[in-house]
Formats: sequence, C-alpha cells, structure tokens
Amino acid sequence: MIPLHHYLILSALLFCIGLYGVFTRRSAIGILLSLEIMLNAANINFVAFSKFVTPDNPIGQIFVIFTIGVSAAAAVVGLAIIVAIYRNYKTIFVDEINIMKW
Amino acid sequence: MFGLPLLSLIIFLPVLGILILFFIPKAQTSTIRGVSVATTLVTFLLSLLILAHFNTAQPGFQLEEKLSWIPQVNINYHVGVDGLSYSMIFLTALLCFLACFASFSIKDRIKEYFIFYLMLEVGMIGTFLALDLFLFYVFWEITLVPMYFLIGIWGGSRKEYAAIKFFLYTLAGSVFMLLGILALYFNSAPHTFSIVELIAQNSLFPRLFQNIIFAALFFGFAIKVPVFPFHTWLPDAHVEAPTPASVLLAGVLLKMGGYGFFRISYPILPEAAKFFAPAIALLALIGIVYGAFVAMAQTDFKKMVAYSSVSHMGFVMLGLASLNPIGFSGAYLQMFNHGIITGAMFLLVGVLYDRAHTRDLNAFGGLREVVPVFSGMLIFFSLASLGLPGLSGFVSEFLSLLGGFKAFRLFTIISVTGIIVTAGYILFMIQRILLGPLNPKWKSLAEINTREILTLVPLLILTLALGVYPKLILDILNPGLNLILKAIGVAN
Amino acid sequence: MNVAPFIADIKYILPEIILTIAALVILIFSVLIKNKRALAYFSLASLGITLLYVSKTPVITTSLFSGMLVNDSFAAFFKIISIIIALAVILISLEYKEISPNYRGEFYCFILLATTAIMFMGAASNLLMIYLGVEFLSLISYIIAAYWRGNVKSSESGLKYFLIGTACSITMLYGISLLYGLTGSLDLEQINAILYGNTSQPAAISIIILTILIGLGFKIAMVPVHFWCPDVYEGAPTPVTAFFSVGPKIAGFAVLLRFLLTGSIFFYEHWAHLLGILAIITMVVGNLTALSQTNIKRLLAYSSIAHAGYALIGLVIGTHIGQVSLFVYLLTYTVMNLGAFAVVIAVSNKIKSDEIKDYAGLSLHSPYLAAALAVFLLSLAGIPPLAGFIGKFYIFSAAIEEGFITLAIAAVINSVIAAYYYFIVIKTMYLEKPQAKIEIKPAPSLNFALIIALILTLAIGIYPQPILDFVIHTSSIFIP
Amino acid sequence: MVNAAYSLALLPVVGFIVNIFFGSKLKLKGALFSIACIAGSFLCACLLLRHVIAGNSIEQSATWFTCGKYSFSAGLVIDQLTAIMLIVVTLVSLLVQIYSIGYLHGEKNSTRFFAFISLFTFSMLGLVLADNLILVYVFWELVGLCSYLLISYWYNKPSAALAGKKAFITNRIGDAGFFLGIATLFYYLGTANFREIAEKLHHGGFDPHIITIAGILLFCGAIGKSAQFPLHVWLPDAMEGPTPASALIHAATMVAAGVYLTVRSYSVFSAGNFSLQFVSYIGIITSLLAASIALVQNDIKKILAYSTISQLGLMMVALGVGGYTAGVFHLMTHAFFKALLFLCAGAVIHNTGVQDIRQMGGLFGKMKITASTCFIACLAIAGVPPFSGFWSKDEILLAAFNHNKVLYGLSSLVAFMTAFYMFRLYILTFTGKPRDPHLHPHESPKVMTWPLIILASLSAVSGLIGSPLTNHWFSHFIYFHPEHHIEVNYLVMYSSIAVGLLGIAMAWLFYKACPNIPKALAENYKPIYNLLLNKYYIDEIYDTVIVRPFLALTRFSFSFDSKIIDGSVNGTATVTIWISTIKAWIDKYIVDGLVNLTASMVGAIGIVLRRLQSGFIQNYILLIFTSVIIIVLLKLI
Repeated sequence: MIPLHHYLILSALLFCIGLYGVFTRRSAIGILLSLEIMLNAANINFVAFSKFVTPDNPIGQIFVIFTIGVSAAAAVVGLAIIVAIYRNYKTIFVDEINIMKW
Repeated sequence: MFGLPLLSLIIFLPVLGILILFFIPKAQTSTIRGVSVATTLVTFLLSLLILAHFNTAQPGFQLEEKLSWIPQVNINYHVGVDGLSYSMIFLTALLCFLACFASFSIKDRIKEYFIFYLMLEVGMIGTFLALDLFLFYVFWEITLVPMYFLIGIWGGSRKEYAAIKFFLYTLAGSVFMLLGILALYFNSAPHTFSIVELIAQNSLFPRLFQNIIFAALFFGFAIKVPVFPFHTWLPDAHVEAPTPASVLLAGVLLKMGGYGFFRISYPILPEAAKFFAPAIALLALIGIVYGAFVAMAQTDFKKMVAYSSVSHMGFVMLGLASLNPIGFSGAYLQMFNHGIITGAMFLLVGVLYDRAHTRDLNAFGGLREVVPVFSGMLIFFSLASLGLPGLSGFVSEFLSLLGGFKAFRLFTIISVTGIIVTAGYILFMIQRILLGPLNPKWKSLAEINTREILTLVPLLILTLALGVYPKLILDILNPGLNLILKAIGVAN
Repeated sequence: MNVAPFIADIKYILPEIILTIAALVILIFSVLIKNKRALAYFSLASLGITLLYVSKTPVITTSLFSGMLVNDSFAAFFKIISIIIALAVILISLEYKEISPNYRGEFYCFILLATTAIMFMGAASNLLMIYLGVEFLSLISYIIAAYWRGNVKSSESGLKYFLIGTACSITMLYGISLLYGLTGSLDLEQINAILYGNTSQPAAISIIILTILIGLGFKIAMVPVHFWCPDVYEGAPTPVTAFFSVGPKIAGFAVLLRFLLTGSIFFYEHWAHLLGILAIITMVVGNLTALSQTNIKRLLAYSSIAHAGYALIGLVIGTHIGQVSLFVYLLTYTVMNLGAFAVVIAVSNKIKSDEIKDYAGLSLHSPYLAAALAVFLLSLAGIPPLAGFIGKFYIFSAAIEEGFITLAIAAVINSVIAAYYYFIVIKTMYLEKPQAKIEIKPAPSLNFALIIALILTLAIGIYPQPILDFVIHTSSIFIP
Repeated sequence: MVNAAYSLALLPVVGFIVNIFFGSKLKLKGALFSIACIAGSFLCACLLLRHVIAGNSIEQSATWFTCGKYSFSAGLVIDQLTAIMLIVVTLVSLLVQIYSIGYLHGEKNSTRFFAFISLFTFSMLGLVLADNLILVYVFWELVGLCSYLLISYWYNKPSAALAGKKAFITNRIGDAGFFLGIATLFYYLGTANFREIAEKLHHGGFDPHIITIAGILLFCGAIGKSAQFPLHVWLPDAMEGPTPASALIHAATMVAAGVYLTVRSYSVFSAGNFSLQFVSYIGIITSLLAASIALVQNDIKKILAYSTISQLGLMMVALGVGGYTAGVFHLMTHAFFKALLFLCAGAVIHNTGVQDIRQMGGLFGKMKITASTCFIACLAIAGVPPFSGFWSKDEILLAAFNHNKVLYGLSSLVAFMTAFYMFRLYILTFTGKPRDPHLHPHESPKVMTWPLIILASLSAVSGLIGSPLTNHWFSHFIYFHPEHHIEVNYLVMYSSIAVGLLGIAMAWLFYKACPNIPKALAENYKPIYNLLLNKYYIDEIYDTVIVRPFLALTRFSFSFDSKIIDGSVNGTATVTIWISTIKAWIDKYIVDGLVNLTASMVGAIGIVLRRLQSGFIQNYILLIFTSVIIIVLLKLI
C-alpha cells in the first residue's frame, strides 16, 4: 500500500512540471499540453484523497470524472482559438502575439 | 402663502427652467435667454416672498419641510431657513438674476450654457437650505459639475486646466468632508444626519473625536473659503471663468465654505472650534496680509480681484476664529458684503473685457475721460472693497477686526496692516486704469450700456444701504448667530 | 440511491432549464432560418419569461440535489441580476456590426448559456458545483471573447483569456483538491464546521484557500490576477466586453461571498486583513494605470478593476452592513457600466474607433449621446444625485461603521484620482473642437437600453429607497 | 434747535447729490446751488453758536446696530468746541466755494469740484458732530476720501493721481493706528462715547499704562491726518490739487481734524502718564522740521504747505503742554489766515500762471487787493499785534513757558522762522521789480477778491475774542475741566512781539535791502542748504526703506505663490531625480493634463504600473504566481 504522501508528492511534482511547461513553451499548443498536465496533477490528488481520507464516500472520484469532462471541453475550445490565432497571426508562438499592451 | 412648500419651490424652480429649456430648439437664442431670465427672476421674487413669511426676531429654523428620503439610514429631505441661510439665498438669487443679464454676452452654445447656469443655482440654493448633512453634501457636489463646464467650455485661454483644477480641489476637500459626515452619523446617539439633532447632542462627542472630525470638515470647507494654503485654485478659476461664472464663483461659491463653518463645524464641534481657533486665526491673518501682498503684484485685473477675495475672506476666518458676537456678526456680514461687492467688481471687469478684450492693467490709462459713468461705478465699488466707511465693506471688516482684536490681539494688529495694503493695490489699480493721461488706444471705448448699469444698480443700492444702516441685515443675522454662540457655549 | 428527491428539486431550478432549452432552440434555428433578428427577439422573450417567473416565485430556502445547490434569496438576487444583464447585452448588441450576421444566432445562445452559468454559480454551495459553474462560464467567455472572427485583436484576447483563465482555474482545482483532502468533504457548511473547530496549522490551510482565491479572484479581476483584463476588454467585441465587465464579475463576487462567508469563516478572521490590502492595491492599480490610457475600452477596463477594489471593501467588512453595501455597489455598478458601454458601442458603430481623441467634440453634434456618457462617467466617479454616489456612500459608511478607517480613506483618495480620468473623456467630448462632423443616431434597441440605464442611474441616485429594500431583503440570509 | 443741527449736516449732502448727478447739465447753476447749501449750513452754525453761548448744549443718539450684547450707537453732540468748529468749517467752505467760481472759471465741468467740496464739508461736519469714536472714524476716512478725490481732481495729470494715492495711503496708515486705539478703548472702558469715556476716566481706577497706549494710538490717527512728523510727506505733494481745495482742506479744516480729535478725547490723553509729552514732542519736532524746510522752498504753495505743517506742530505742542484753550484758539485763527494765504497764492498763480516765487516780483502794483490782504495775513501769521495770529501764538508760548522752558525756546524759534519765511514770500512775490517780463498779472475778478477781504478782516479781528480786551472771553468759553484763569505774562508777550518783528526785519534785510546775502549764505553753507531744499531727503528715505522693499516683497510673494505653493501642489516644480528619468515622457502625457504635484507623482506611478502590462501571456501568468508566492511568504514571516 503506497502511503498517501507519496501521491501528494507525485501530484505536486506534476503540478510544478506543468507550471514550468506553461512558462517556457513558446507555442500555444505546448502551453495547452502543460496545462493538461497540471490538471492531471489535481486529479491524482482527488483520487488519492478519495481513497485515503474518505474511503466510503466516492465523491473524489466523481469529481475526477467531471474534471476530465471539463478538460476535454476546454481543450476543444482552446484548440479552436489557437486555430483562429493561427489564421490571423500566421504563428502560434505566444511571445509574438502581443498587439495589445499597456 | 396658501401652504406652498416655499423652500422646496425655490430650490427646484430652476429645475423647472431647465426642463423648459430642454424643449426649446438651440437656434432660438432669445427665447432661451428669456426663459432663463424669467426663471432667475421668479426665484428672486420667491426669495423676497420667503422674507415676507420670515419672522426675523424668532431664532431657530422656520418654514421647515421634512420628508423621509432613505429611512434605513435615517436620511430625510429636511430643509429650513433661518437668518443665516436666508441672507445667503437672498444673495444667491440676486446674483444669479443679475449675472443672468451679464450672460447675454455669451455667444456660443447658449442653450447648454443656461442649462448649466440654472443647475448651478439649484446646487447653491439647496446647499444653504439643507438641514440634513447628507442633503447638504449632495447639493454641495451638485454645484461642482456645472461650474466645471461653465469654466471649461466658455472659459479663457487655459480653461481646461483651470476647470479640472477647480473640480479636483473641491472634490478632494468634499470627499474628506463626506468621511467626516459619516463619522458624525455613526457617533450620534440615534444615528442621524440632521444638523439640528447633532447640535443638540454636541456635548456628547469626546474631545479627540471632535478634533478629528473638525479637521476632516475643515479640509472640505477651507478649500472652498479659500483659506491660505488651499487657495491656489481661485486665481486660475477666476481668470479663466467667463464673467457671469466668476461673479457666481466669487459671490456665492466661496460663501458655501464659510457657511459650512457657521452651520456645521462650529455648533456641532464646539470643543474642536475652541481648540483650533488660534490656528484658524493665524491662517486668516496670513490670508489677509498674504492675499493683499500678492494682489498688489498682479498685472491681470481679474487675478487681482481674485486675490483680493482671498484677502477679504481672510477677514471672515478672523471673525470666525474670534468666537465672540462682534467677530461672528462681522464675519458673516463680510461674507454677504463680499458677495455683493466682488460680484459687482467682476461685472465691471466683464464690461471692460467685453470692450477692450484685455485684462492687463498696464494696457489702460486715463479712461475716466472716455467712460465717466463706468469709472464712477468702478471707483464706487473699489472704495467699497477697500472698506471705505459709509459703504458695507467697512462695517463688516471693522466688526471682524474689532471681534478679532478681543480674541487675538497680536494677529489683529498685523491684519490691520492688511487694510492698508488693500487700499494700496486698489488705488494702484484705479490709478493705472482711470487716472493719468488717456491711452490713445482706448479713445473710442464704448461707454457702459444701460443693461450693464441695470445689473449694477441694485448692488450699488445694497452696498450703500448696508453701509449707512447695517441694522437692516444684522437684525436678521443676530438671532441665528446668538444660537450658534450659545451652542458653542460662549458667553453671549 | 433513489432519484425521487432530485425530481422534486427540479422545479427549483426551472429558470435555468428554461434558458438552456431556449439556448438550444436558438442554436438549432440559427442554422435553419436566415432572419437572425427573430432569434434575438426569441431570446429576449425567453429571458423576459424567466425574469417574470423568478420574480414571481416566493423564495423558500432549501438545499437542492443533496447540497450541490442552495435555493435562497441570495441566489434569487443573482438570478434576477444575471437575467437583466443578459437582456441589456442582447439589446445593445442587436445592431453591433462587427459580429457578422450569420454568427448572431450562436451569440445569443452563448449569452443565454452564460446567464445560466451565472445562475448556477450564484446558487452553488458545493466546491464541485462551484468548479463546474466557474468552468462553464469561463468556457463560454473564451468563445465569445474570440468571437470576432476576422479581427486580430479579438482572437488574441480570446487566446490570452483562455490560457490565463485555464491556468488560474487549474490552480483553483488544485487548491480544491487539497481542501478536499484536508476536510474530506466538498460541502461548504461541512468544511466550515470541520475547519472552524481545530485550526491546528492555520497557515497551511490558508495557503490552500489562497490558491482557491486565485481562481475566484480571476473572475473579478482582483490585483494579482487582473493582468488579463485590459487586453481582453480591448480585444473582445464591445458588447462582449460590456458583458465581461458586469456578468462574470458579479458571478465571481457571488461565489467569493458564499465561499468566504459560509465556507471558511475561520479563514475570514485570519485573512480579512490580507483581502483589505489586496482591495486597496486593486483600487490603486486600477485608478493609476487608467490615468494615462488613450483607448476608452482599456480605460473602462481599468475602471472596472478599480470598482472591483471598492466592492472588495464590502466583502472585507463581512458583516451584514458590509454585504448590503457590496450588493448595492454591484447593482449600481452594473447599471452605470452597461450604460457607458452602450454609448461606446453606439459611437464605435459610427466612427469605428475606440480612441478617446476620436470622441472630441461629440457634444456638439450628438449632444444626447455625449450627455448620456457624461452622466454615466460622472456616476462612475461617484458624483451625487447619481447611482454611483449611492454605491460609494454605502461602501464608505459600512467601512466607517465597522472601523475600517484606512480602507475608507484609501477609497476616498482613489475616487478623487478616478474622477480625473473620467473627466479626461468628458473634457474631450465637451471642451475640445471636433475634427469631423459626426452625427450619431443610436439604433432603436440600443437607444432603449440606454434610456433605461439613464433612468435607473438617475432614479437610484435620487430616490434609492426601493432598490435598498430589494437588496437588504435578499442579503439577510447570512448569519454574521 | 436739533433740526438745525441735522439740516446743517444734510444740506451739503444735497449739494453733493445735485452736483454729482446733474452737474454736467447745470454748469454754473450747480455751483451756485452748492454755495446756497453751504450758506444755509453756515446760518445754522451761527444759530447753534448763539444757542451754545446761551449756555445749553445738545446731545442726541440712536442705536446704529447691535451684535450680541454690544450695541453701537450713532449720535451728535454740540457743545462749545463743536460750535466753534462748525463756524470755522462752514465759513471757510462758503468763502472757498465763492472764490472757486472765479478760480475754476475756465474749467470744462467744474461742478464735479463743487460736488466733492460739498461732500468734504458734509464729512467734516459729520466728524465734528459725532459723539463717539467709531462715528469719528467713519467720517475720518470719508474726509480722507474727499482729499483723495480733490487732490487727483485733474485726473489726467499723472503726478496728481500719484499724490492722491500717497495721501490716502499715508492717512490709511494713521487710521490703522486710530482703529487699534478705538479697539483698546472699546474693550478696556466698554464704550466709545466721548462723554462716557471722560466720566469713566474721571472716576479713575484705570491702569494708566493702557490708557497711555490708547492715547498714543489715537494720536497716530492725528499724526496721519494732520501731517505730523513721520506721516507728513503727503501734504506737500497734495498741492497738486486745485488751490481752493488746498485752501479748504490742507489749510483750514481737514488737517485740523487731527487736532480736533486730540482735543475732543483730551481726557484720554490727560489720564495717560506719557501721552501728553508724546504729543508735545511730536509737535515740536514737526514744527521745527517743517519751518526749516519752508525757509528755502521756492514753490509758493509748498512754502504754505510746510508752514501749515509747522503751525499744526505748534498746536500739538500747545495741547501737549496743557494749553487746551490755546490749541483750539490757534486752530481757529490759523484756519482763517492760512486759508487767506492759500487763496492769495491761488489768485497769484491764477493770474501769473507760475508757482515759483523767484519768477514773480512787483505784483503789488497790479494786484493791489490780493497784495494788501496777503500782507495782513502775513502780519497775522508772524504774530504782530493786534492781528489774530499774535494772540493765539502768544497764548501757546505762554502755556509752553509755564510748562517747560525748552519747549518755549524752541516754539519762539519756530515763531521767528515763521515770520522770516512768510515775509520772504511776501517780499519776493509782491515787492521789488517784476523779474519775469512776459508775466502780465492782473487783479482777479470781484468774486475772488471779496472772500479775500472777508478773510483778511476775520484774521485781523478774530484774535481779539481771546485778548485781554474781551478779558479772555474765549478761554472762558472753551476750557478743560478746572477752568483756571491764566494771568497775562507781559515778559512772554513782549518777547513774542520782538521775535516776530526780528523775523520780519531779517527777511526785509535779506531780500529787500541786499539780495546777495541769501545767495552767499546758500553757497558757503551748501550741504545744509541742499538738505533743507530736498526736505531732509525724507521722501527718498521712505522710498528706499519702505516702498521699494515692499513692492519687491509683493513680487516675491506672488512668485512664491505661483511657484512654491501652487507648484508644490500642481507639479510644475521638478520633484525628484527618480521622476526625471521618465520625465520627458511624463511631460508629454501627464503635465499638460494633470493638476498637481501629487497628481504628477500619481501619474508617474501609473506609468510604471502600465509598463507591467507587457502584453505577453507568460509574463502575466509569471506575475500572478510570483505575487501569490510573495503573499504567502509575507503571511508566513
């Protein structure tokens, strides 16, 4: 039985990796992927807590199912916007998309 | 008179005028002017009607009207008039009526001009009649926006700068005043905004609390008076404002600050009033002497009159700080007289500016030959403003100084030099404009026309009448002032 | 797990159901019929019906779907406001040219869906429901932000909103997971009961709650998470910006209020002081950066940040008087902002630009529009006889009554600074000479919304009594 | 009888109103109307005098206004002193107005002159009639105003405008002191009414120190108005005004107001321990100073102006040494012969068109009446018996002799100098050969000569009412408290005659017998001569010490106001180096729009905050998370 804190450390690590990805990736899709990683980190947390903290109540896992659904929807919307960006900017490198500033 | 709510009528009559103006097309300038003159005239007649109903001997507020406005927070539309507020609304109605004539020289965007003009009148009269601090604050702020536009749109060369400066100064002051009002509301026994009740329980407020609130209110009122360090908006606002706007600005708006001290700060916070009296007297002294000194160095006619207002309002603060019946009567009378005299001076400046299109004092010279009637008027009102006995300016300055002498001997001795410097810069002005050889440029200057004379004659009569026989107005003011002195606990 | 009780609860969420069905119907018909205006009228009709329904039904406070939602006067207040906002947005976007006609249909559908999302957020009392509500609203917002297909700015604003939005909501999710781990429950009352007793390490718990705050703060554009606001407001089509500045912001406050005041009372005592500082910084940042703006939409964006700061004061106070002032402020803010954006839409429809200098001399040729904008801006600045002043007055009086003097003084100074940049716009309209002779006739529908906003601003300003009764009644549900 | 007093005061007002409003149409008729009014007042004055001589005085007052428990009353009092003053004022004003019809014959609209003269007479009568200090202060400044209007009558002459302004401001300085005196008395004694002040001081029990200060402050007003030492500079410049105006105002009446005030509030002065000495010291300094300057002046009106100052100084000395009656008596006689001298000077200037006595000469032949009346006046002022000047000056010297020998010596020196410069003036203008050929003087018309004759007879006769012939009727008529009988001291009388005659002889010797003596004296005593000629450079001293630094101060305070106060408030002053790095940009965006320094600071921070909004998405997310971490760290510490 892997103790709870192992899971927590794993999810924290994943969260940080995802965060690092968001900061460093140049392309919008890269950022989208790292966001998904961060999301999954949260999912791991939920499942872990559902197992260890409230074994009898599966609410945590239900939450995960919802988040997966939501992340799918978000990905769709995100990709649609990235396509629109590509059509207008001819690039999806985030550091080149800043017409609007101060 | 058949049960009409007179006070609400006089406050909201100009609103009726505004509504009528809305429906008049922009092109028909004469009808617009006619409507606005009619509105101001009816407002003035109403103020006379109120006098008829007003029993001068009886102290306290009369013709009171009270409607609940926001019951949750115990705010109610509470208006009333006593000697103090009556003299101010009389002054406002009169100056608005006269300045309305002077507004005929405005040529562009006339409809908007008169809409803002009437809105200003609503705010001014409302401020003097409000007996509920919230209502007082609302009317106080209502006067800001129209005056901003009057200066901003029809002003002189640096009008935007002057307009926004005026607006932000007064807003900054009034916003702290709001905090003071709120603090008063939350510290009064049954939470109330009503001035009458607050005065009744002014002994309950602890001393430190009183000082803080007095400081907050002082910040709001002092900017309006204007007291020394906060006066820098006045010259800009006056120089850039069109003539009728600066008549109202000097004639009435400055008095709202002084009226605030008399009606709110002093009776509700007596301990703080006594505590701050020396500081206010010192600021008054600086105002008088410093204002006169700076006025002496001016070359712009309107700026000089503006700085002279700073100096004259210094007397008001001196009388206020003296906390004795003579000082108080002198201070309040000075507010009334200054309104009339400086109003007239600005009308005269307007007359000169409309013809000569310059306000530079050195550009004139020897106009007495060309325009004798104008110079007669100018000399009369300049003498009134330097406090020549026999004219109203003298009585109030004399009383303020006499009152001030009792309370702050040294300050008054120094401020007496103020009246010498005042005589200096006013005679220097008369000499540069009227006396000396005629500047050939003005050989064909047009004499003052009957319309302008008509606007000045009522002011002339009032200045003379109040100078020779001040009992007329002092009897109206005394009951109110005695009440305030009793509230402060000063031996009457 | 018998299903019976849930069917009983359905009737409480009838308004949401009606709107969702209407949205779907519009979606379908937008493909079938050419005349998009019919769809607009249909959506208005459906909103009207729901509004009538909500205002008619008496409010019985019960929790629905085993604690997921709660039906109380607080939720009813937000239902009514969100429907009003949707009505206004649809009205002012009827003649908006940038959205090409054939996408109009979906636009109305999205607006309706967004309204349902706000309603859910208003009623959510479970962390799961809160997350779903937030995500639902955010997704729709990302889409309508990028709705102006050909425009570069709109797609950029969509992207920015999407990326930053998702990042923040994921942080919130992470925070929720930790909170769930800590308390073992997702229901706000239970969490509060558990945490209230044994606050062993308050610091650790506070960090968790802070991450959740980031997600919620994102919606109301609080200071650390306000960066997206100016760019998205400027980029998105103006009716969408109008919606953003009001809809999601109010929803954000609703969730924040419920989360802080029922979910974590202990958190409140611990961190009210922090929220206060954040409120002041939000005001200061909003006002100061607005001073040097040249684009009116960006200016209104910063102004909305500043107003979020003022409203936060109501939140920070937390007592009953604080909530009343928060509600009053939100109500007056909605009216003024929608009015201002209506005028901006009318003007940009004609002169195709949102730069402030293009507003020069507007008062000469279209005095009615200029006067309307001036009234709204003055009201935003908090000048009396207008609604804004009543909002500010309540916030200040609440602050002073509860002794938050520093907050009051900060708010007061900020309102003076704010007056300055509102006056920049008024100055350009009234005091400067116009280049071109622009005679703007607002479209009838927009005109209608404008007049209502004007009347409301003046009415609330002059006689705020009815509005106060309505607000005080709704906010009476919180205990403290 | 009381309505005689009211009509006496109000008639000139009617004259003023008629002339000021309908003057341009009425022309000469307006002038005649105002003369009729003054004549009416003169009649009332005689009636009142007869009434007062019959032993009863009138006193009436009504409340002017009240504030709180203090009530200010305004009323009139007519006793011996007022009666005398009324006669003097109305008579001289009447004669001057008649005279000025001729004098201003050429003027375009001279009714304005008559309007101002009647306004002046009204305010002077008001001053004399007033029963309390506050009312005196009111008319005090009104009189100052009339002198301002009359001095700058010829308004297109810049020097006249300057002189008028100088007169008014110097008076105002004196009035400031006067006001402070009233305020001290008002609060210390609780009243401003003369009679009540006298009664209260009579009962005693008041700290003499404060009363002295009050006395000195009241005397400041007198110094300003009667052109005593520090504030005498305005009178010589006041000669810019038309001569009849100077005759009435700057010789007979207005300048005497200072003396009248001191006399009227004599109880205050006598109660104070040092105030009387102060009065006499100022008096003697002024008279010596003025007399010495008059010795070398060449402008006929300047000589008379300085002579007035020195005679007023003598009156102050008389009052200072307790010669209450002597002061008033000299005031009356001086009014007549000095007015006469001015009118003669006016006639001379009117006919010859020149004011410098060195250009005149030998006018006796052409202007017989003017010359002879002027001669009588010179005899009177020099103190030659039986003319009025002798009796009044003799009483002053007597009073000085009894009180303090040094003052007596100096006063007789002044008497000597007066005699000398008056006859210097007479000899140079009227006797000898005409020095300037193209002057063609002619006798002035009847309307100007009759007033001269009346005044000459008055200045001859008026002295007798105080002389032993009428056993000092005047001193029984006007006295202060203990009416002490002054015994005639023949030594003093003879010495004063001797001094007068010596002065005349010296003048005759210098300018008639051998005219080169004055030039020789002028050469070898060059510095003293220039000192006197330039009026001890007092004007220049005042200018450099007071006026110029004052104007510099006003300019400084204006720049202070617009730079520092306004600047510190509206950001024109550069604030800190920190701002200057982005200053150029701030100027472009901020300064023209912003209002104050705080505003420009606020704007600057706004600029910095705005830079944060860099537009890069990753920057935003980075900023969000860093700020979260900062908050957490802050919370943990």
